[in-house]
Amino acid sequence: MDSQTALQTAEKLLEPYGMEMIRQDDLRLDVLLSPDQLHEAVKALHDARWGYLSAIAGVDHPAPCEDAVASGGIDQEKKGQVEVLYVFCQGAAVLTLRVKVPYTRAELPTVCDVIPSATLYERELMEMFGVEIRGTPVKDRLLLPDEWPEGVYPLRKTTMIGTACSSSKDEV
Amino acid sequence: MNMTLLSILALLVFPGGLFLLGYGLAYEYIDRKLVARFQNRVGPRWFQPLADVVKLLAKEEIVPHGVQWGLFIFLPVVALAAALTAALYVPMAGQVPSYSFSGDLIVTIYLLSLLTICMGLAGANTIDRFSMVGATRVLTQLFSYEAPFLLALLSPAIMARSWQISEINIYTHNNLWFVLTQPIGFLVALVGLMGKLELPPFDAPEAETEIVSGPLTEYSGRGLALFRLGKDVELVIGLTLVAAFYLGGIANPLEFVLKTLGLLVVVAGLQSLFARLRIDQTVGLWWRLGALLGLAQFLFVIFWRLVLK
Amino acid sequence: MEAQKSGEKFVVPIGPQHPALKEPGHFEFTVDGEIVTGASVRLGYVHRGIEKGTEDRTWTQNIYLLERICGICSHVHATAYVLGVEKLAGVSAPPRAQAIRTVTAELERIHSHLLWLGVAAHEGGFDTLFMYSWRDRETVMDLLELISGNRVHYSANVLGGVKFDLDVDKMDAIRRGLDFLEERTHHYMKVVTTDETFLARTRGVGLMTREQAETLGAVGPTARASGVQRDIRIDAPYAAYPDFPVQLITDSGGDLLARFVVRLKELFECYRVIRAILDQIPEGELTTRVPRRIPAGETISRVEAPRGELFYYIKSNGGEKPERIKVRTPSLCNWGTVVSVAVGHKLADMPMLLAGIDPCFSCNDRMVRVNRDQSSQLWSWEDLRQYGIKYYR
Amino acid sequence: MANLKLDSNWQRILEKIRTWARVNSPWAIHFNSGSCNGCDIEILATLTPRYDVERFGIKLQGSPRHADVLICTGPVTLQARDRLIRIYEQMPEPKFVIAVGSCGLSGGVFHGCYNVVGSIDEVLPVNVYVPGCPPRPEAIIYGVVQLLNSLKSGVPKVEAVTALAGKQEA
Repeated sequence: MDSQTALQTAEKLLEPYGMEMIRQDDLRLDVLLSPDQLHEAVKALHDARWGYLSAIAGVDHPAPCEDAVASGGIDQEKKGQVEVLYVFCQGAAVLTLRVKVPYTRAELPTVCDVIPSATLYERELMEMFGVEIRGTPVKDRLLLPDEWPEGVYPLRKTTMIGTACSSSKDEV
Repeated sequence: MNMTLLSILALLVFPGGLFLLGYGLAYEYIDRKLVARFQNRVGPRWFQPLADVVKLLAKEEIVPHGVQWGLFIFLPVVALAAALTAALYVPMAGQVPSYSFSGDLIVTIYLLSLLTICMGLAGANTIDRFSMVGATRVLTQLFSYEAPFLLALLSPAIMARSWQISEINIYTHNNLWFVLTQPIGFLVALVGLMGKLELPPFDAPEAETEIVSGPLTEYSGRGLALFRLGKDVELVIGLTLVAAFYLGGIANPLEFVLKTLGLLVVVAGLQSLFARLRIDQTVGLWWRLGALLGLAQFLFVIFWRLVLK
Repeated sequence: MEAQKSGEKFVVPIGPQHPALKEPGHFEFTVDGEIVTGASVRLGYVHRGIEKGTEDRTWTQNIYLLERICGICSHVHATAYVLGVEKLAGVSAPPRAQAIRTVTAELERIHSHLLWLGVAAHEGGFDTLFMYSWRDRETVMDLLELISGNRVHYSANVLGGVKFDLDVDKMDAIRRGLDFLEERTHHYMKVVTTDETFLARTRGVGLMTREQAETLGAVGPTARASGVQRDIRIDAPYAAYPDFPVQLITDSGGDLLARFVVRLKELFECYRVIRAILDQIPEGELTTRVPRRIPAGETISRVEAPRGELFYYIKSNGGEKPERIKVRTPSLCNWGTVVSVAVGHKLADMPMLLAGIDPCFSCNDRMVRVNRDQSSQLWSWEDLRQYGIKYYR
Repeated sequence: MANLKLDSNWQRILEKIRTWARVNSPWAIHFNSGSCNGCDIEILATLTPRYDVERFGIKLQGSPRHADVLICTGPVTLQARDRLIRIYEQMPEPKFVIAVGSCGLSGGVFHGCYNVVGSIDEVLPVNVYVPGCPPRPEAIIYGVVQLLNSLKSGVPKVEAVTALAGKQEA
């Protein structure tokens, strides 16, 4: 089925779950979800055999600068958000399920029971963004070295390690 | 037995030690050069094996922990010694074998397998997993090619009615070449020789990409040099044996050089032709094909002898 | 083998360390009796932190960083990144630049497939095929050097176009090179499908059915060898593929032999597409202007790398540096399929299954940890194979 | 006194033979400590028919025990660092290190990434540096030839190795 019909079927499928649907361009559809609806949405897509899970990408939204400065930046750790994108592809059509998770309660249900091969993407997400995935079969490290300190999530904007200017080895 | 000067000379210089080591190195060079040329590569220079051995002897000898020191040091020595003594019963360089008594064929084959057993023991001696697996593979492969190789060598012995290599050599010299009358035996002997020397496609025990280099993984310097020399000597002896039995005996040095070189070209060609067989495939191939063919050849010869007598 | 508790991981990288994916892998299987209940992979030996690095570099500097994720498919990484950024900037490269990008991409696919053919043969101990295929690969390396100046990392791409042009004698040189390669590929097709010892190592090994491949998101030749109709050049054509379409090559075998055959057939397809592009290469400029500051927004760029679908997610906050770049390499999917397909198989099938998928066998860590209830044994790759043989005897 | 003199020229002959052997059969082992494998496929290309380093006696060995020369690529990621040191320690004396590719020299493009140590000489004493990203096979062979020439002129000083030991404890 060509991409237009694919996107329409996706819209119909995700009608009950999606809070909001944005049509980015003729080939991409974004669906905003809340964490607890995620599992059903993925299950619905999988049962309808809509394409395949192409990637799980994490995007860090640290607290906007002004109120971070106002609150002295200490609790900047608190207010930021991590947005997780589940990208499904069917031919040329690309469907992205977007889930926003605050730093304080950064946890999501696993999708490995529906799509077993997602375990690698989830492990990478856990390591890089510190998003806790409940129920994922394997939890240990995927990319970072064994001696990497706990709690330091490299891809979060707040961790400024190894910036291009100073390759400071001592922080590692 | 009075160790006359001649026998010491035979042991140390001419058909025995130095000449054989040099000859082994030359054959290793020819083998590597041929395989490289088949693979469209230039291949090593003529003194390469000599340089390798001298360099290895000059390297530091590391004895890893968790290893019986004595066994680790003496196994290579025993291996090379076994290979060198086996050379005494074989018509080396066209001369009459320096020692020969009835039944020395069995002793020679035993001595050659002693080298492989030493290799297996060396692998099992260390705690390193790769050499452990290499050792099991060496020994599994030993049991699989030993029987067919023996059968293939016994058929000419029966035709020559003796177990003495020198007598068989004379017999084959003045009769029709056995490669024509017993082609299957020749095939099994040649392929058995490749199995004994662990040349590809039977080089599962030291498959570089799978288990580093099998039993020799832990060896460096002197031990490795001695094992490699043992392998070269075994190559020469093997080729002479098969040439003596199947290519109409060896009477003079020229015949010796030509026949063994011819066999070496065939062996090098086979080496670069095939992919490496998995260990279970090699064992399967040997027991199903090799042993049966060897046995059939053996029975055929016995039947022939009974009828002919 | 007695169960040794050698926690010491003796990691010897053998042969070509060849991380077609971002990192070489290290496998762990949890076993209940004979049946594998779980499998996981530990990457990280080559993890350099590139995604964090992209956030400290400007848009043009990132081209050279992202090209060096993988030395074998460096051009395709740069193409995916550049196409994404051009989409964000609302600019599109002139047709001649797109055509040159596609020619370089297909030349890289030829060099990658020939490389894989050699390395896979080397893994199977067939060194002669390794030497011959790498000797012929030098022809395509010369072509790449002729047009771009470098054998690996040709950095053909610039934001908004291409760095070099293809004049007439370069095109003739490419055509001559392709004729030689095509004749050699016929020879390899014959060798791979008739040589007895090679077939013994590849036929019926690592079988993956079509449903498994589809649901688990297998990509590239590994998926197409199981009959999955998935090729980004056809599903979502990019660069010059809309004007020079590519045929989909699939095989229903699903085993290692099918993967060899699919990759060799793809080589023929590469020769055809390159010749078609060279014959009617559009005239015109090589580059267009792209602003230093890319307008805010995000885009997804998907490209067909030699090993499968390469996925780029690029987010810009309007500055000179990207806010986030997510790269998902094709082999991560193939590792993923292995991790899930392994469950339910008998332990004795593991070496064949892993070799069958063959994403990047030679960079696999030669170390498989088998946790049998409480005693965790550390087996090398070969112990596993040995175990398999003893099990089936 | 006499045997001392005898010893000296006997030593000299022995030393000459040893150097001749080392120069003519340098066995190499290759370790990728985080490289993008551009350099690795170029190193492998040196084995193939067009360049064929076996002409100089260079053989790629699987086990560090058999090798004299460690050809190392990549900017040494943290995960690969202790394995790199362990491989170096397993190689028997006299051993040498060739750093191939600009990543090995200075971290190259990955300089500053968080999981990267930077360059190989921060971890091992390096004898020869081969710049290039990736260096051509001819450049790698030239690097090995330079190493062999330095061997011919005299074995590099021993303290280079002890420097590593010193660094280890620190």
